[in-house]
Amino acid sequence: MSTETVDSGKRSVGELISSVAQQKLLAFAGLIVLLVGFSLASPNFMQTANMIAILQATSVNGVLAIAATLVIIAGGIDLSVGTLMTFCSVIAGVILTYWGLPMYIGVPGALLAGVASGAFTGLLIARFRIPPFIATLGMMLVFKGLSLAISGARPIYFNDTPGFDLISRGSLIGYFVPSLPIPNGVLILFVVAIATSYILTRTVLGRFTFALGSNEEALRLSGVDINRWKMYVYSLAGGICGVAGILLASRINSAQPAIGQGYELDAIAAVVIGGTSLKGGQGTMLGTIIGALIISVVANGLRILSVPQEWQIVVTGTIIIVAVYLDILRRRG
Amino acid sequence: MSTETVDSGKRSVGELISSVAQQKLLAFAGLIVLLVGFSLASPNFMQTANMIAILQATSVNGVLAIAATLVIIAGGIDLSVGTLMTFCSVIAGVILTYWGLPMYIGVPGALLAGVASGAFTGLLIARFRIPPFIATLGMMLVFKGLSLAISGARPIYFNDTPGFDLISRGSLIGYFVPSLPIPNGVLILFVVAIATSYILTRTVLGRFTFALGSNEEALRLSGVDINRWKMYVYSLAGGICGVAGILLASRINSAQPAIGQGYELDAIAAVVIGGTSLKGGQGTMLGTIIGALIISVVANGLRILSVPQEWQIVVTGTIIIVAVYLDILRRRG
Amino acid sequence: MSALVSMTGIGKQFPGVRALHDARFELLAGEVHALMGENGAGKSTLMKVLSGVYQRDEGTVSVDGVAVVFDGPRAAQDAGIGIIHQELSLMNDLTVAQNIFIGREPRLRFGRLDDVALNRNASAIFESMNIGMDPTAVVGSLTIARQQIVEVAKALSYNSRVLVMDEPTAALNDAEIAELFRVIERLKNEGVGIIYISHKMDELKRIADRVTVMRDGETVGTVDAAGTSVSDIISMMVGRELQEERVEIPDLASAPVALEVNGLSRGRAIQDVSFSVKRGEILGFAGLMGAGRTEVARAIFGADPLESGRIAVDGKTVDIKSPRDAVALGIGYLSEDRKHFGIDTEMTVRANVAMATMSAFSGAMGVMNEAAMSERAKHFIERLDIRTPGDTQPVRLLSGGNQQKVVIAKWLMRDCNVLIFDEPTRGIDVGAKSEIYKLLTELAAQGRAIIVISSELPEVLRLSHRIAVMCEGRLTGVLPGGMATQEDIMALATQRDSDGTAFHGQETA
Amino acid sequence: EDKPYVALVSKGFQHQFWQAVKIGAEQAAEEFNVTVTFEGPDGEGAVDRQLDMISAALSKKPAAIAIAAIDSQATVPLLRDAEAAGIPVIAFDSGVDSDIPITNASTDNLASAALAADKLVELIGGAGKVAVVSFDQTSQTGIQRRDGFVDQIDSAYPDVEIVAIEYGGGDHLRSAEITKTLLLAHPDLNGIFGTNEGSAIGVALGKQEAGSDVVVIGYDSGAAQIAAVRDGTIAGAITQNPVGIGYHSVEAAVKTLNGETVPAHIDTGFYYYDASNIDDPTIAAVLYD
Ligand SMILES: Nc1ncnc2c1ncn2[C@@H]1O[C@H](COP(=O)(O)OP(=O)(O)OP(=O)(O)O)[C@@H](O)[C@H]1O
Ligand SMILES: Nc1ncnc2c1ncn2[C@@H]1O[C@H](COP(=O)(O)OP(=O)(O)OP(=O)(O)O)[C@@H](O)[C@H]1O
Ligand SMILES: [Mg+2]
Ligand SMILES: [Mg+2]
Repeated sequence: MSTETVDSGKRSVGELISSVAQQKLLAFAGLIVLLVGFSLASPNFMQTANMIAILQATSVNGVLAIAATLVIIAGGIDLSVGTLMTFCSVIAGVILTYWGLPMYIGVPGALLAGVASGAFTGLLIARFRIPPFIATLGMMLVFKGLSLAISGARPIYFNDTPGFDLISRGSLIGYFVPSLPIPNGVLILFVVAIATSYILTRTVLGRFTFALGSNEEALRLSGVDINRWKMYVYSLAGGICGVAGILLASRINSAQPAIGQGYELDAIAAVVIGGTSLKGGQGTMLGTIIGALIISVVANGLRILSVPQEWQIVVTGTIIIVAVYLDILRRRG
Repeated sequence: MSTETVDSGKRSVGELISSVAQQKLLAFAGLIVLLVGFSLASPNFMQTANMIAILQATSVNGVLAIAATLVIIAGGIDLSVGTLMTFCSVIAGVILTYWGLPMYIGVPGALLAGVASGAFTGLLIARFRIPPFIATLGMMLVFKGLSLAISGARPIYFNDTPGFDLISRGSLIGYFVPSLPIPNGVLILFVVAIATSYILTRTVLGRFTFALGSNEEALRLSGVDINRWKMYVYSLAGGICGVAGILLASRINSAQPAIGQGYELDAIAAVVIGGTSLKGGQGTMLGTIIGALIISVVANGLRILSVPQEWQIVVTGTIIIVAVYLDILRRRG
Repeated sequence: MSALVSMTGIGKQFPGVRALHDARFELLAGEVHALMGENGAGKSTLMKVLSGVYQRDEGTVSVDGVAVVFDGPRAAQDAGIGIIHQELSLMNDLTVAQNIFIGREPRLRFGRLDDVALNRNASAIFESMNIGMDPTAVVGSLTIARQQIVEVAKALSYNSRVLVMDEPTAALNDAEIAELFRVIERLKNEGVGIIYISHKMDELKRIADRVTVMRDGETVGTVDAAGTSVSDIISMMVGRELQEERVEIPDLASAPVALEVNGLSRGRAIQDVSFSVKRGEILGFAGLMGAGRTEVARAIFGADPLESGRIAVDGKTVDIKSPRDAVALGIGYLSEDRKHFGIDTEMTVRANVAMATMSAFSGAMGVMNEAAMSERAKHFIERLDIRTPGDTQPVRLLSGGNQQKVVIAKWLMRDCNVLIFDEPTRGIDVGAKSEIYKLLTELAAQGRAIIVISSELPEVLRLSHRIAVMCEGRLTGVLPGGMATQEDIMALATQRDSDGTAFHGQETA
Repeated sequence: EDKPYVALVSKGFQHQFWQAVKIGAEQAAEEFNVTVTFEGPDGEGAVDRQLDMISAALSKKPAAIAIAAIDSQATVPLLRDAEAAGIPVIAFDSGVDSDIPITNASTDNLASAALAADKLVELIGGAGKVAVVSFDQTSQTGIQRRDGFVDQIDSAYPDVEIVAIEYGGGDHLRSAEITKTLLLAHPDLNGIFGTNEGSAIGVALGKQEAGSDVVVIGYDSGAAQIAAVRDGTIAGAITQNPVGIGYHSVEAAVKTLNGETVPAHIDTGFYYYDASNIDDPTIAAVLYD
């Protein structure tokens, strides 16, 4: 078990990243192995366009996985990330399309909906002591039903909000470096990852997130108001689901009320592949991003190789297990 | 924390059941409240036919939840119960329909496939130290892909195996008590529940199941071969998924390779609503059955009341949370 | 007679720590061999090597003159070596009897359990220990002391030829210790070799035949217990002489009352407890196990709810609903159960030490000042002589005693006006203990009010300006410090309710 | 190899319907000597997952791409990418809001569901209560099948009341449970429309288990549904021509690659079948099992 993020002294961000990278070398190496393997197997794999496609395919799941990571480090679990994402995108749809309000209200509004929803879930868990699995399972269904009810069970299109699709599909990087048209969605993923990583390693909220996950009672007996901090963690996670909702809605230029369920499993898988233990108390954002990338690379690579779809499923399952096993070997050795 | 099943001395089964029932009174009372509430709300609810429909709707999920309970008490989690169930039903289809072998080979064959698959998952967890979440997530995909590949991605019908559908749909009870045509599937659910409950409270395997979930390291330091016992637990759970596979296949008289995913969430929800903690080390089969019934009753009752489907989802989520909260209040008070 | 166990040249390396280096140890049949040393000297590690929990890097272990390699705890058990680990390793959801016989349950046919025989066998062990314990009680519901007794019973149940006891008495009171020693005596006469680790020096003289002292992972030497004075052993351990000190009672006549408790009650656990402690005063709390001292402390601290009672801090009545309220009012509480309530084993020494003081190290937007935190943590590491490669070492890798020091540091850093220390020196070596006594006295001299709950009477007598004694949830008396004797305390500690509720409790005195 | 490669990205792949489309595509591939791949997201409705599949398919530089879009708008930017890369696009099963696709090979879902309404009303004698068990609430196909049915009842049959519309996700078991509850909640229910294969089989199973004689109209085919139609559990069903959809999509792609023109819309047709005409050659040709 490594807890490298916890014991970070005052080091430069560069040092921090390099030390974390060292610790995660094999998970990272697993990713590299996959990339090299697929490149050798098909010339179509290693093209800029395909790499960008992989990154873009990672963006929504990656952001959700970041939300899930926070909650898992704090010793919880969040099954509602997927449908909360959908709920937030529907809220954006209602504000922007149904009410016709401008983007600078719609986007913060959707994020706020995420924070408020997360806070409510946190309240159930902290104040009413509902186990996180049950609280978030229940809220998963509540968000799902509300999304359908609010939207009238039909997609809400953002055709009246020009520029909304640019949030995810535009490319700020491509504007400056035309040969590298990395979509903004990917940029946002990395910004969210770095910001939450900073929060985790450098702020009191981060410290208490780890402490909640490893020994909540000891934290309480240190005079810390654990209920309050738990609610902060779930609120932050909710806000990040809001970001995912905006990203998704912007990418498909619509709020699709029926999707979202099932996304939580991919998100949690990314977290665990990234080396974060479901027991809580440990984990890194870099690991989560690598985990999310592994999932996307496998899915993309197998498609590029035209593996029949049923075998794609089998191989994906196998690779998830093997990737984690490699990581276990590394930590042991 | 109540650990009533663990500390059972030598008591009669009747005493055991009554003492457990007492402890679970409020979870049970929650079920009663739901039953009474729905009966008052609609005259169509409390009919024999509807009660039997609810029981039958519980049978497959109930059996899966029993498998999940074992694994959860042992401190693990099993996401693969749903697709393993499907895999077993496909195996039954291959043996009975593709190979044309008789039922006394096909049914044990499917159960054996379940046990072997469970043992393999157990091996990954015990021997290779893959975290249960990852191992069973991976195996969930592997079983799913294999089911599709083996069946040729098409349903396998049991039309050539007369009597196969009677396993689940026939009614032994109805044969003797014509006014109570309870399908065999329900009977099998209760037989499996009683058998596993016996194993949990009365055998070495049961004792170690609780010990594994309670403090695996202490068990190891006591000189117990924890890997072996973990594998037994997952094998037993796998076999029970096989039973669910047979039940499902017999009820729909076909092996449907594409279903199964998603069932694990309902199963785990039943376990947790039934008062079993995801931390491991405690839990009861009676609780799980009550949990599974609560889920079925809510689904059935809301449909009987013709609640619009999006609101059904919202209400289901809410009821799950409230049911567990009531149970928490009871334990505290 | 050849040695039952002989270990030579044992070396064991952990990342960044050389825990053992050329350690030696020899055990004869029918002897009690004490293993002594400062916190982190390597005692537990050496015993884990012997019992198959760790694999040694170098050296040989032989049993009955035959070299052996144990690949796991089972192999060591099969060779007749049983161990009581320093850190409790019980299954909290299982019952007492189930824990004791885990893996060796009496069985009927087809893998069925015979729980009647199981509970009977467990009862028999407790009877032989002369201790009352319900074999069907769930272990998680027991106090640490009761759990420790379960561990002892479990080790006895193996009928081992070699029995390792790693600080078995750390959580026990005098009565239970006496019973344990009686059991040890009996085993010794049956030819069992016992390795006994403890930081309580008085126990040495009572049971040890020989003493081996370790320092920094090496064996310093083995001496005869009868022919060696305690101070000699201490100087072997710490490399210097320690002088005995007595408590000095300051004049607190004009000192203001810091904490006043009136009519504190909750069920049977706390019954109408009233006391006060002044600034500058050290109030000791003595009592038998289960007397309710911990309950009182937790109630004051807001960790558990209370039914009635008034608490005043600095003369003002306060309403403490949670530990957060208590800490905000300047009350600190060091729990007796460090593993569950004291430290966060996954976190670093620095993070643990700063856990109760985070607001002091966070700036705008909650960003932490790691440099300041590190500096303060290092100060306490030095002050308390915490043996750790650095302030970023995860606490779980520290020895038991050093973990305890980390919890002490956490509350020292918080700088509370009222400090409640529950069994503060549990598992701490003699040298460090006297350091901590000095520190507590200093804190009091600075004007803080200190409450020390301790089951070690010498500790209570050495520290307390006044001594409160509890029995069965009631405060049975307050004795003046300095002149009270162990007998005075025991008289109050066993003074049961006059209306004859004595039969409720198992007679342990 | 130098065979032209046509990538098909559908809305799903596990359902028998999509497997039949796949078979049609493979038949055409054989006939026109091209390579095809066929894939679709696991759960229908996963719009963004489908986008990832289309991206990956484009990375393989196909000669042509055929898409059954889950959402009529979301795929448009990727279609532009395809256009820019000179890859012709064929739409099948459901259309997109764009003029990039050269043609659209699909069934008229509204009209086919209206036919289902006509047949059901006829079978229940022109008046009574009916219910719909659908597979999905939000997808284009799900909405059209439901609305086609509902609109037809509302406009043409004032004596028929729709008492419930439920969604079972196309899962047999869930659809069966829903049906049993419907039959208990509305003991006087006359007819049920199951809007796709899984729903129809589930409705039939629920009817059987409840021992009801409610009239069931299904949709699509598959061995179980065909058997149920033969034995009367399902009175009749609408079938599309999924094999034809797959076949015509690939055929259109090949024709485009060869410079031939294809019509802007290929109506692949639908039929009503029941025990009486199930063995007619025209019907038998479009059923799959
Ligand atoms: N698993 C481990 N990883 C790293 N260091 C360890 C580990 N276990 C023990 N150590 C270190 O080895 C040294 C010896 O520890 P050990 O537990 O044997 O001490 P001890 O003599 O039993 O002390 P105490 O009296 O405090 O229990 C300590 O410095 C400790 O921090
Ligand atoms: N024999 C026992 N079995 C189980 N629980 C006990 C027993 N004795 C005491 N307790 C529990 O411990 C509570 C009081 O213990 P507490 O820890 O407060 O006492 P203490 O004086 O601090 O003694 P200790 O030295 O054990 O810490 C009792 O109210 C009871 O709940
Ligand atoms: Mg030790
Ligand atoms: Mg105490």
